[in-house]
Amino acid sequence: MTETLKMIEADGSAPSFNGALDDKALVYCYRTMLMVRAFDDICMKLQRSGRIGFSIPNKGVEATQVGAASALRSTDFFFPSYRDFGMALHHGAEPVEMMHNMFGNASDSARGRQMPVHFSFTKPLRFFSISSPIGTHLPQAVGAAFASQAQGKDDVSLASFGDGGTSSTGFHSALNMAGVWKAPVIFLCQNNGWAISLPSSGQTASDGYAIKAKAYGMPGVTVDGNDLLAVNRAVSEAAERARAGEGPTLIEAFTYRMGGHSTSDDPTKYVPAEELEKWAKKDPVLRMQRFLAQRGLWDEALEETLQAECAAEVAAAAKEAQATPGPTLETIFSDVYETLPNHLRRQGEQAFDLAARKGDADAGGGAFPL
Amino acid sequence: MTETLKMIEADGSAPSFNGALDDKALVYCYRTMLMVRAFDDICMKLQRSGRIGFSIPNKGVEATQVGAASALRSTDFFFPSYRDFGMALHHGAEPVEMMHNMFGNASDSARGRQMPVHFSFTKPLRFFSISSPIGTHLPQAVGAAFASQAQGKDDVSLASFGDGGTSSTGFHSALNMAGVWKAPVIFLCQNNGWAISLPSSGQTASDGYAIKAKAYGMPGVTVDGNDLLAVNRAVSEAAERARAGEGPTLIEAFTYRMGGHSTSDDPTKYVPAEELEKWAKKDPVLRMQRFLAQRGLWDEALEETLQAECAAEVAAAAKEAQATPGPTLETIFSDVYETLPNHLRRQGEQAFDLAARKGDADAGGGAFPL
Amino acid sequence: MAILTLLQAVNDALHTKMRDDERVTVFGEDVGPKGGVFLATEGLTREFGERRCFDTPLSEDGIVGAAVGMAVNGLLPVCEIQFQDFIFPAFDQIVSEAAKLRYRSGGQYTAPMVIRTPYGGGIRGGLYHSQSGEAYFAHTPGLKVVIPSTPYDAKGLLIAAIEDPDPVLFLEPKALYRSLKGEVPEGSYTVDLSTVRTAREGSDVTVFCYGAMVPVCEKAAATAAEGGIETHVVDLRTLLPLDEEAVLDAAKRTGRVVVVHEAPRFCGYGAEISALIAENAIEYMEAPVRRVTGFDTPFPNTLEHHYMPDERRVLDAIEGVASF
Amino acid sequence: MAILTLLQAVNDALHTKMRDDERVTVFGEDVGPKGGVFLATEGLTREFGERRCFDTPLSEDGIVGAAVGMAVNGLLPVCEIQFQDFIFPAFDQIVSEAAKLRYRSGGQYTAPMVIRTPYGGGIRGGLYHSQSGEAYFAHTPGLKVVIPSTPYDAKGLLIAAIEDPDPVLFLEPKALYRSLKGEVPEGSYTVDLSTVRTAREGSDVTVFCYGAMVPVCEKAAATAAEGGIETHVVDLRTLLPLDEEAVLDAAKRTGRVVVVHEAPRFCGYGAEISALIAENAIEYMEAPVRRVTGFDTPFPNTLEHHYMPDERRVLDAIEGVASF
Ligand SMILES: Cc1ncc(C[n+]2csc(CCOP(=O)(O)OP(=O)(O)O)c2C)c(N)n1
Ligand SMILES: Cc1ncc(C[n+]2csc(CCOP(=O)(O)OP(=O)(O)O)c2C)c(N)n1
Ligand SMILES: [Mg+2]
Ligand SMILES: [Mg+2]
Repeated sequence: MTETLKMIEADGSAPSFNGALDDKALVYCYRTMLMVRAFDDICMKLQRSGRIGFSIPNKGVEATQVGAASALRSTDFFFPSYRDFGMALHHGAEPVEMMHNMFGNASDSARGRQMPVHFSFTKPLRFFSISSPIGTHLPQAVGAAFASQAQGKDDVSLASFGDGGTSSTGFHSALNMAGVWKAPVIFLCQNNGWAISLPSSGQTASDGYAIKAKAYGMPGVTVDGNDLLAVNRAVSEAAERARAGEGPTLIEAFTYRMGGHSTSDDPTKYVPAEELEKWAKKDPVLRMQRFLAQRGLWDEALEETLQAECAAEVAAAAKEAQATPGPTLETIFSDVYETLPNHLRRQGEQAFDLAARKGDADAGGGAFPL
Repeated sequence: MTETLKMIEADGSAPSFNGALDDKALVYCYRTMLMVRAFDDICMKLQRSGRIGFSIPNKGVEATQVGAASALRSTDFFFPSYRDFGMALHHGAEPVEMMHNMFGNASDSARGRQMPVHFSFTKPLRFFSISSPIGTHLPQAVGAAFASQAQGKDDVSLASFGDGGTSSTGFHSALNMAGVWKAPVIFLCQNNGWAISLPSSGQTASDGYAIKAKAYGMPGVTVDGNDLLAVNRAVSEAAERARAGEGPTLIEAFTYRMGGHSTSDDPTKYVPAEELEKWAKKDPVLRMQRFLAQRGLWDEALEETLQAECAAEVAAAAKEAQATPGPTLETIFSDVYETLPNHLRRQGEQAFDLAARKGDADAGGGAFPL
Repeated sequence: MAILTLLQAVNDALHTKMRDDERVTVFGEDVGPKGGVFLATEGLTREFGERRCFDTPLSEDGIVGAAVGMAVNGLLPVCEIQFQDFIFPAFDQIVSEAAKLRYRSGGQYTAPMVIRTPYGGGIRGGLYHSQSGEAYFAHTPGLKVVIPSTPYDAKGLLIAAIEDPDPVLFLEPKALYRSLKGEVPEGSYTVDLSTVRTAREGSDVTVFCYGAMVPVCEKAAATAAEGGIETHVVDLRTLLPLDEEAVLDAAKRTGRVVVVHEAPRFCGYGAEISALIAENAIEYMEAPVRRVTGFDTPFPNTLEHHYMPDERRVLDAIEGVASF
Repeated sequence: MAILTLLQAVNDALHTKMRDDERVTVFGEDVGPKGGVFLATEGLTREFGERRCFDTPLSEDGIVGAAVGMAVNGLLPVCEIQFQDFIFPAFDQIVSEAAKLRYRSGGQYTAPMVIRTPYGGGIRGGLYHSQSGEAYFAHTPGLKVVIPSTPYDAKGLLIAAIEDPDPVLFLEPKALYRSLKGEVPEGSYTVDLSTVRTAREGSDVTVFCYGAMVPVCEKAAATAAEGGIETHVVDLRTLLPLDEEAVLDAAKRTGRVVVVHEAPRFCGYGAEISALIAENAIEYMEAPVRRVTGFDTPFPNTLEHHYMPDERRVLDAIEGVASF
């Protein structure tokens, strides 16, 4: 395995930190991590109580998400995985908008069409619509990066994916093309130890994941994914190279999924307890907290304030989302094409008609309104 | 690029040759190379004169094919590309059987269903049915290798493909799984400089192709593909490792396609003349000839005999194949499933009926015989 | 006889065939120690060891490609695609390779293999955990496409699929995995591929359906009967090759036909049923051939119950053709 | 007006749109200096430079995936898949991504892009250079599927496809590339997507067809006319979304329908046409709705002329329904 970039020691000291993030930014990063955790927590509760159907926990991987986001601009193009909403929060996405997605309601930007955790934002950042198939967003990130460059912009694309994602078709197509095109794209592999129940050692026989960069003629970097400063530095350097026209980079962030794959998964069936304990000691939030404390930027009071703020914000978001009605019947038929084709109009009208005749469906104003 | 294994010098000397192939085997290899060339030549002529529709020339890559074949047993499982029939010839496939395929006639093992050059043999060697989509045979080779091992056999699979093939989906899936499974498979990448009109430098940004092995945790070897002994050695070593349970190997054979991609292609449109000249000097057949001459195994008389033998054999094969009638109508409907389903039986009957009523098709005995 | 869920019947079939025939090899994502995300392969690694039931890297192309290679070299692979929605990276291996191998090699090489995968809606899975892609595969000569709708059939058809000399796509209606129970004999038995099942006899209207739509249609038929309409419900179960004679007989029997599936309508499997009738039995038809299907949109999440045909919609169509 | 082949019309459309709109970006395997294996992109790299027309590595998944990314970020990608037979590695990107992006993001992200690819038989291409996969794509909501059959339409439809806000699969009948010539206006013009074209007027029998089958059906219609049967030939040309009203009108006009395509019959596109009629116009039908199609087998090589519907087969069907 290539050498691992690490900046924050277990005690919180970070001798090699060069001030790339100022004090305000550092605290803001920490706040985003807490916000991710708060959002996660409330979603777990909402799921357990049957208010939402599904969620995907982020515990353990917050430093990678937030570290990467903190290295990029909101004009850069984020191609996230389902475990990356911290990136959106960091650039100002509203928890309430995310909650609308978790509830799949009428205010959800995707009109409740997607499963929970499949977010999509065009502002305040370009956070590409998440889809469930693994790896498909990687070649898309390359195309978007190519397009930025072709239009003379210096925006980069970030493609974020898991250790499992490296085995997908999209990984190979994307890295190969990005290499040939010298596209301004950053491939962030979050090796969080697992792909559902498959340990990352069973995913590939290669010596780590960063080394896969060699197959595509690009630099490969391994970074301690539980170390926000290290991730920030690796992504910043990759972004600089990309903006300078020097092409793509593959970054492996070595981290750990501290919960189940999703709320549908029971990890106790296959995750060794010792392994979990070992990683619990490396908790990325605690690590960042210690670093901030060492710099005099953190104390219990701050912690309480931040926690309270985050908890209040996500609770308010959940409350609002829960009170928002579900999507109307017409949303089944819209957004398939820009213009509603006749056959879909007819299908919609029939659905409305049936609802009017036989009930059991919200027919809105009665006429199919599209 | 990794260091290139080379054994035969330009003058024909091969100081590192250890006698892995005995004299008879060496001459036999040379003969296969001549046979490949003879088969190629006659196919080009048959195509130009409109007797067959298509062919794929092998000029320039004979040493790679034959060198690889000479390192393996006929019980090993060959997963070839369309440019690999020299492997079959080397293990005793009959030119006439190949010619039946070139003509797509009734004696073709595939009943004229495939395009020319898409061979398939189950004896005297296991030469897997070639299909046109690039790269699909790679994961199949891994599965077959897994199966050999699971059944306690020490046969290996050879998957052969081009530089273009490394960009395919199958390449990635296959090498990754083979690495994880430690499957007894040899990946032979024939880097012949081109993928139709794309130079191999445009196919990937990696430093050569052998280095891609690192992405999959297997050894990668670069070998002079115009040097039969070197290819034989590289493949022999990989086969030994595979049989010993040590897993897969990726071999890059660095060679050159000295003709067009196929008879449909005009390479003068995109191949620089200097490049072709440079490689013409490295002609693999001449190289082998010089080596044999140095060992006292070759003289003009032998050359004449072999050339005459090969030419006669392929000419006879072409004559026989040309005289063989085309496949009968029923071959459209057979071999879709082991048992003909009713809907296909009906479609066949209708085709026979129409042919009987309106002519213009060979209806055989009149009744649909399947 | 044991009373099993459809999921248990699948699991039972795998156990049974793995005991019978050591060539049977099960693999896919999370099918090993975890037993599959739906637990269809639970217990197999424990009983048969890692060589015969194991996890793979996240590569559907690799899974199906390797299955083809195993099949041509003496094993009987039964691979799992975690959700049918994720089968598309393997589309090339299925459509170009498995399905065409026998033909293109003149029978020299064949691919006796099974691809199992849960399909369909009903679990709030949204666009990518709910799709019904049977039409993509039923349009592919060389493949067989099977969808069980009862525990008995699930076991018998899966065993038949494993024993079949050609590649079989075995689509499991995930909505019925746990909701449906039924009698399942112990030991090995098969249900012939290319046969339909009459789920209910009736003389007024014929309904063709499969998978998770079968219980929906049965319910609609029961309600219709209260209103005096006797509905004949046919579970197609082997979509390719289809028992076309049986379909035409059932259609002619009533002259009034409704075809039901979850997948989008346009170019869906139901179109083939309508087309068969329009070509071979149109003179028997006393009403338009109606389709009740998913809409021609991607599969939505919150409103999936509006998207999937329900008793209400099927009944409306039955009444419609009955009174035409 | 210039007289161009269908191939030249495609090339002309690309030149025209690339001149008009610098966002248009053409790429694929061998489309650059070589100009594509059929020469559809000839001259583009020369005129517009390597940034706007270029070769890619051998990766259909990468080509289509990158096209989606370009489309969401300001370009108008027009990528080529060398043969439709090789589109399957990109199936996931097309079906799961391009087609569903607008829906799943509530219109926040869209993929205005074109995938051009030659399809169909007639060049002795065997299993893998001859396929007609339109039904796989026409079953995919969110996609548009277009097949021209004349040089005029080829240019006008391709320009419309490039200007369309949604992803369009543009299938080019390779059998007609050079065999068919026709008048093609200079400069930019569009042919509306979702419209059919009446290729011949007639009152006895209606034939629905598209792509390379159109001239075959026209010939059969001409021969039928000699025997006193007047055939109405409809070139469907935009398979999805389909102008269903026009199809039903044309079917009702004669009450006798033949549907023709090269692809295998089972679950082929023709089934949808039959199903539409069986559902909405069955009472107008005076004969069975017949399909003349490729057989339900892979595409053979030597016998391709027996596999593809020819004048003989179409005529037989026309006569069959006319005399029913
Ligand atoms: C193509 C595809 N195959 C299978 C799945 C089912 N699946 C969802 S997540 C997952 C594991 C992903 O692991 P990894 O990439 O490491 O990401 P992580 O969940 O660890 O963040 C699998 C197999 C899928 N979504 N897409
Ligand atoms: C999946 C796929 N895409 C495209 C093609 C068309 N095609 C045939 S050969 C070829 C180039 C192959 O190059 P390479 O792998 O280097 O093999 P070579 O012909 O040089 O031996 C291409 C693009 C194909 N057959 N399959
Ligand atoms: Mg992971
Ligand atoms: Mg090559």
